Amino acid sequence: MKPERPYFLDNKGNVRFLIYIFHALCFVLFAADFVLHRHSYHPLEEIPAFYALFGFLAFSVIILGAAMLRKLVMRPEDYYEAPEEISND
Amino acid sequence: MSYEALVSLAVCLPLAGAVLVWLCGNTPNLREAVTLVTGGLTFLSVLLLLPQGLSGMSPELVFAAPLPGLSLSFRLEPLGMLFALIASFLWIVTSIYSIGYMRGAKEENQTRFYICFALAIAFTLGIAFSANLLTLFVFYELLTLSTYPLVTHKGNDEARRGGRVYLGVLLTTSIAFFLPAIIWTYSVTGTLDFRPGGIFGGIADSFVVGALLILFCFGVGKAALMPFHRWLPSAMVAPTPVSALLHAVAVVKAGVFTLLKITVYIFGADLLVLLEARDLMLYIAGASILLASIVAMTRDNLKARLAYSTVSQLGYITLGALLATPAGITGAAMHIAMHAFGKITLFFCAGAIYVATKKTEISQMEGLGRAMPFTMLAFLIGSLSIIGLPPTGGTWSKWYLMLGSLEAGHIALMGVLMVSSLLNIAYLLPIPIRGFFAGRNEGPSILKEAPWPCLVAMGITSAGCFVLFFFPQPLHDLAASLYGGTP
Amino acid sequence: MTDLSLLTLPFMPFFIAALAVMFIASSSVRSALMLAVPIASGFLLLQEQSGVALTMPFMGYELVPFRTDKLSFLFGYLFCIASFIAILFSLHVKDRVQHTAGLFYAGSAVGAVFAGDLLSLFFFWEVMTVSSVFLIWARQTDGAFRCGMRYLIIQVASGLLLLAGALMILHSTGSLAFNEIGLESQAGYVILLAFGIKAAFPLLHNWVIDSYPQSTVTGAVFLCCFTTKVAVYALARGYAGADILIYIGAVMVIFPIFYAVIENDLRRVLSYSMISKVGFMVCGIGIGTELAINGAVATAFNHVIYKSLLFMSMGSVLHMTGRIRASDLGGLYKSMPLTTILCVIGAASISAVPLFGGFVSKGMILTAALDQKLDFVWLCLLFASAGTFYYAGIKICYFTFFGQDSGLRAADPPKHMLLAMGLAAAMCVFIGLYPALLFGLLPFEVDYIVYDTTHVLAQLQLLAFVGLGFVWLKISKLGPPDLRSVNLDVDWIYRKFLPESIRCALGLLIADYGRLKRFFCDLFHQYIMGGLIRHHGPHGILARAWPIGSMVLWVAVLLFFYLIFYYF
Amino acid sequence: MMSAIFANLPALQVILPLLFAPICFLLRKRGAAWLLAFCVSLCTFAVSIALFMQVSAAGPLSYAMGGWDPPWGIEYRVDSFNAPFLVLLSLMFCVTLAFSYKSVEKEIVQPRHALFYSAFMLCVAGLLGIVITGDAFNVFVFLEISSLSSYILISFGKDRRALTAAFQYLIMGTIGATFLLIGIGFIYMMTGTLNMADLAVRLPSVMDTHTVRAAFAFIIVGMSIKVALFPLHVWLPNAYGYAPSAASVFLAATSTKVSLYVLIRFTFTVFGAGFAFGAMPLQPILLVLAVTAVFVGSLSAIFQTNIKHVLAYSSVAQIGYMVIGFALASHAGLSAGILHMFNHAVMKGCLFLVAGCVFYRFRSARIEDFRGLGKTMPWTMGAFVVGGLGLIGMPLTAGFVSKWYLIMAALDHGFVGFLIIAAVLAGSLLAVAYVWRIVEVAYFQAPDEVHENGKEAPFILLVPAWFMALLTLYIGIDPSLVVGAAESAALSLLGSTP
Repeated sequence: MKPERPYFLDNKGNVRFLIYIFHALCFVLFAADFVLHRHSYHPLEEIPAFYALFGFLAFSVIILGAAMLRKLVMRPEDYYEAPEEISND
Repeated sequence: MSYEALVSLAVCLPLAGAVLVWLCGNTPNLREAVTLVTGGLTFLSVLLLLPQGLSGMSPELVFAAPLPGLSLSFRLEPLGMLFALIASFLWIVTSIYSIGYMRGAKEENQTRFYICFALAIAFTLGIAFSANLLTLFVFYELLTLSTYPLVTHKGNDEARRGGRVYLGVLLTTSIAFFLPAIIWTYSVTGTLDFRPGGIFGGIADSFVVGALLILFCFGVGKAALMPFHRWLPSAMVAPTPVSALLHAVAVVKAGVFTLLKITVYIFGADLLVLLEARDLMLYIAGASILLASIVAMTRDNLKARLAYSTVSQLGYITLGALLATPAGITGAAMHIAMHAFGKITLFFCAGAIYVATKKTEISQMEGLGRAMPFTMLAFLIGSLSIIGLPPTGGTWSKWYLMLGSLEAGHIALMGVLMVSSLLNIAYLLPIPIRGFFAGRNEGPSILKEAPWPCLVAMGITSAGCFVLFFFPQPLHDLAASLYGGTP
Repeated sequence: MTDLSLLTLPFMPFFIAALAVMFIASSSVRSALMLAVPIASGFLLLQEQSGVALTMPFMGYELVPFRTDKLSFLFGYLFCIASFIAILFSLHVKDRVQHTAGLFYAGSAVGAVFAGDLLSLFFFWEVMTVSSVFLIWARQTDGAFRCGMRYLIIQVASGLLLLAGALMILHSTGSLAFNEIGLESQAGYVILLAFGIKAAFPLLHNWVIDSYPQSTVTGAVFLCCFTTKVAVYALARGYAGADILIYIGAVMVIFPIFYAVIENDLRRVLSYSMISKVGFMVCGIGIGTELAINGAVATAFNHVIYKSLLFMSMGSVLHMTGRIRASDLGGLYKSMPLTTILCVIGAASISAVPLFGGFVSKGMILTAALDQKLDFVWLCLLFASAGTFYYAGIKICYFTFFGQDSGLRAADPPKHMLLAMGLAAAMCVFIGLYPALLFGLLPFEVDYIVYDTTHVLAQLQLLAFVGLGFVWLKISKLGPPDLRSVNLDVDWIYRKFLPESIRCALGLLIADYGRLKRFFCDLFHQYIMGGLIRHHGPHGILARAWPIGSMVLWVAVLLFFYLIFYYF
Repeated sequence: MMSAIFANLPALQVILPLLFAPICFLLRKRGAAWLLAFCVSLCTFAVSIALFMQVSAAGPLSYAMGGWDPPWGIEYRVDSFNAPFLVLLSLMFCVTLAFSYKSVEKEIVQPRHALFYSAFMLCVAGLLGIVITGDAFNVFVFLEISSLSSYILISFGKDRRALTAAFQYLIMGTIGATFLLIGIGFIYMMTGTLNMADLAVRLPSVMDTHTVRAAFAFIIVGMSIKVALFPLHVWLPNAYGYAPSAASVFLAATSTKVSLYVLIRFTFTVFGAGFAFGAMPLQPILLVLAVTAVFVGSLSAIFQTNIKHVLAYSSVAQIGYMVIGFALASHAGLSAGILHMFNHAVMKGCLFLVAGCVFYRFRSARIEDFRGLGKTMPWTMGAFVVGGLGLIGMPLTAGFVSKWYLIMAALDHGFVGFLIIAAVLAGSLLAVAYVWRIVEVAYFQAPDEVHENGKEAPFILLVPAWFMALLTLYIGIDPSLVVGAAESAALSLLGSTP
């Protein structure tokens, strides 16, 4: 059988390139806060790059929280009843 | 035709039918034609009586005086009309069904079956039209006796055992509780007539009336109030048309109808609400509703499950009768009709399944919907009506019963009704749903429905469930005129 | 249109078609009919004016089966659009039960939002329940059957609570009109509970998680559109400004996030996401200002579009590959490019990326919360926004279409499915680009600028840094793996705890019951019956008929006693 | 001529059967004997009807036997209490004779047929005499006539145990009669008169003497034996069980009732209710015994294997009902008791006739013989079901009417009344058990080889059975005649006491 043609993301270089672009974008957005004016309704919002920081913080909390939750609630798949093979329709 | 003649005609037609059936016993086609024609005529005469029945208490029609001062007499009133209409209409439908069933299942002694059936209907109509407790009691007992041969139709040991419990419970309750209650009532009040507003009218002290209420509630064994419900599952040894008409409609409804009549016309709502005994009985009815539902869940035999479901549903009507508020009584009266159509459909389906496949256990019915789609669809509709989900008639009676418990200040009973609906789902719906959707890998089965008369009958009653949802007005008016509500 | 009649009400085309579909064997005629239904219904809606009502006497009550205002119009249009998309998506299905159920379901949802009294609302509420459950059962597996039973019982419980509440209102006020209900009376709480079940309030939410992933591919699309949105509508009408909703909403937006993160079944992830999103709406309704209500309603509108888009794309994946667990999927962008793009659009919309639909509505609720000085709530909502992007935006797309290649090479789904998804995607983009159209439909005048620097910049920062976190996590390979598992939720109570305890109790009871029964049987047979037979049986002392001596003895005894009595 | 007959009706009532009994014996031929007896029975019946009409039209009727005026001569006295009993007795006389033609042919050896008929007529004459006479000693005389002839009747039974049963009955009956005689002797000693009406006048002055009290005790106990009141009922099941069917039909329907009649007559007319129930604790004793009788009789009936025994034990229970009504001593109670005496006679007559039909076919009446009778003998079983429903007390049967009145009467008696009601209802339920046990066997069990070829009983046997069954139903539907008679009887009894 003929090997598949490699797809865009199969190339590690492409992936690395995308990650660089993304980091650059993040930096630009972070920096923009110091250039552009945001009007704020709430004292917290006046912290520089508040939303960026909040976003990162929220992500960390979610990951940690989820890890802890998983310890608490995860059960084997046949906990209630034996799983059935999912099929269409 | 005069009203007196019509009343007598309505009761005598099925009796005459029984005799004719007996005479035509050797030619099945003629025999069944006689049954159908008699059924049609009976329904017609009941229908002709309707205007008279709606106009309130009609004149009394005395035809015998078995005890000095007490007569056997008929009198039309809305509740009786309601009951008579249902019973006589469903008799036609059941007759159609019986033709398919009895021939399909190759039952023996079919002539006896049709005779007893006609007799039972005559006595049911007698109950419906009775003008006093004595008449009612007489027909009540006659109904018990005339249905005994039907219950034991198969004639084997199981039928005998079932019949023994049937007769034992019904006779025990009626002799041990119902009769003394009637006599006691008579000795206290000097009358047994059904009168709007009751007959006690401040004569008796609340202890006596309370005791009487308890005696009546348990004495009317046909209402199957727990713990006197055992006869109903036992009666399931009967052929299915019997279970359908008699044990889902005529006999059990005769019981709750009696209770309703007693609460409305003997005690009177005004007196009833003052009784502590009523609260006790209300909670017994509530417990009966829930317990019977739970027991129903544990039954794998389809007819047994339906029987327990009937016990539970009868509790609804008893509950409504005892609530004695306008909505409660309306709900109880409407539920007589709603449950009749729903449950008869379910029994028809159970019988159709038996005739077509000889299956009686629920666990054998998985995937049956593909072979018997029409039957299973009818079963689904009947179930929805019993549960009380729109768009089926059961919704309205549940509506009024819940409103009634609210009016009476018994929120807990409203909760009971709600929980019961959920339990109904749990024990009824799995049957059609697994019938349709389970075991899809077994491939399409061949269509194998019951004989066509069975299907016609099922079609009529399940359509009735819908019709009663969209056009409940006449039924409601009939029920509401019981307590003098909107005519 | 001035003269209203039952037949021209917008839900009627659905009901009529639903009945007709059962009997139409030709699939093309059926498809045409079904597609025409939402259009016809929308057309009927367009003919109506705001503020009209149809009254109808029924069993002594004055019913209002049809009553219009801006709120109901918005939902009416929304449901027409949603049902059109869902029908289009499901055209390939042969099973007529699903079509009938879907049409009844959509039709009663349309009916429910125009119901002017509680009895009519109850009717549509229950018809929705009964019809929707068939979309689950149609899966025809044992699991789906049991799940459908659970779903039905919970939904009917909601209907019964609504019924009870309606009766309580009827009893105390004598009217059944469905307007502002409030929490002044017991009835208010009962009905809130009824709405709360449908709206998936915390602890009452489990049916969503349980049932949506169990339903058929197309059924899930129907399900995600209607039930919770009708509940949101009902809450908006009955409980606008009820403070308790703010806090319920706040909890609702937060807790599903954690579950969504650890969940493996992607349709279940979407279900958790749905609860979180409905939480936004509930919160907005609780805040109750014009802006908040507008925000809530607009969110509902958008949510139906993008959530159906996401369910459709996940459905397509399931349909084409037969798998839906994140751990089984990956790399599908290679063979399903169109689905990938459409899914990404949906993900962008749900994550409120600027220029997509979700962005338009989300800010309104956040702003309203700030306006009302609900700082904590605002933080919760913000946190949820961040979370949404992670589990809905990133997780869904990444694990399905990118990520570790699973080796699956399924093609894009059939055309009508793509068309339906495309339609939804187009609407997401359209609303994002041209929000004024949506704003025109909202119940209140809109005084909110979508695209200003603050909103856009803030949102972009938030999204970017959540993404950054994810990228770092992937690079460091610390991220939580997707594992095949079942995660305990509230359903543990009724699926495990209660059955087990009942079984336990019953086990004890049955053991004792057997012993008791035996005891009583023995008692009855040996002592009572035995005694009776011993004494009364043919040879029993009381039936012994032969000995003359004893008889004479009795005579003597009796005479003796009589004499004794009579002498003294 | 006619007027002479009418003037002497009371005498004719007794003398007709008494006179023709020996003639019947002399006839020897079976058919002729039967025909004669039947004619006599019809005449007797006509006389009793005439008497009844006369009494209800013109009040009590006194007839001086032989022209000797009371209180010296023997007085026949017909009032509204005993007139219906006369009708009942002569009615049963007719019905039994109609039945006996075929039945006796089968059950009694040929040469004794004429003897049977004459003994039967003697027995009837004795019972009629007991009822009609107004003289205390005459009661004893007729009691002996009827008892002696009934011993003979019983001993005709083909089963060898019939002899033992007859002997047993003889002993017990003699003790009872002797006690009655002792009682009558005592009161004669104290008052010097034997005429009942006269006694009623004279007794109150000597009421407090031990002699009168002892007399009362002896009469009560003596008649309790004949009534078969628990625990003195032991003779009854065998006597009814082994007698020829025709004899058991008649005895079951009438003999205990007549004894109870005597008991009531002495209690109310001679001693007076005030003495019997006021000075003496008769009520509690009788109630306890009667209630016990209801339970013991019904329970024993359930476990019997021979239908005749079932019916006999059922009679013991039913006698309990009658005694309850009697012991209540109120107008309502007394009329309920008397009413049940009639009704029970009709129902039990019907059931024994059915047992006779079955006996005719299978030469025994064990429960096994009823297997499959629902199919092979539908008419016989139909009559049985009707009679059985009557015993249970189903509405539209005679039993329902008596139960209704009994409960109504008991309701006036407070707590004791409730206990009585409970007993009555429990008795009904037990009746369901013993009746339905037989019905089930008849309709559900397949007949074995012997019974498979069973045919319907001969028409001539069915007619009396169905006559009684229809009478049961008739009384159930329109009881006004019987109830009226019972009520006026009770009134006359209570009204005659000061």
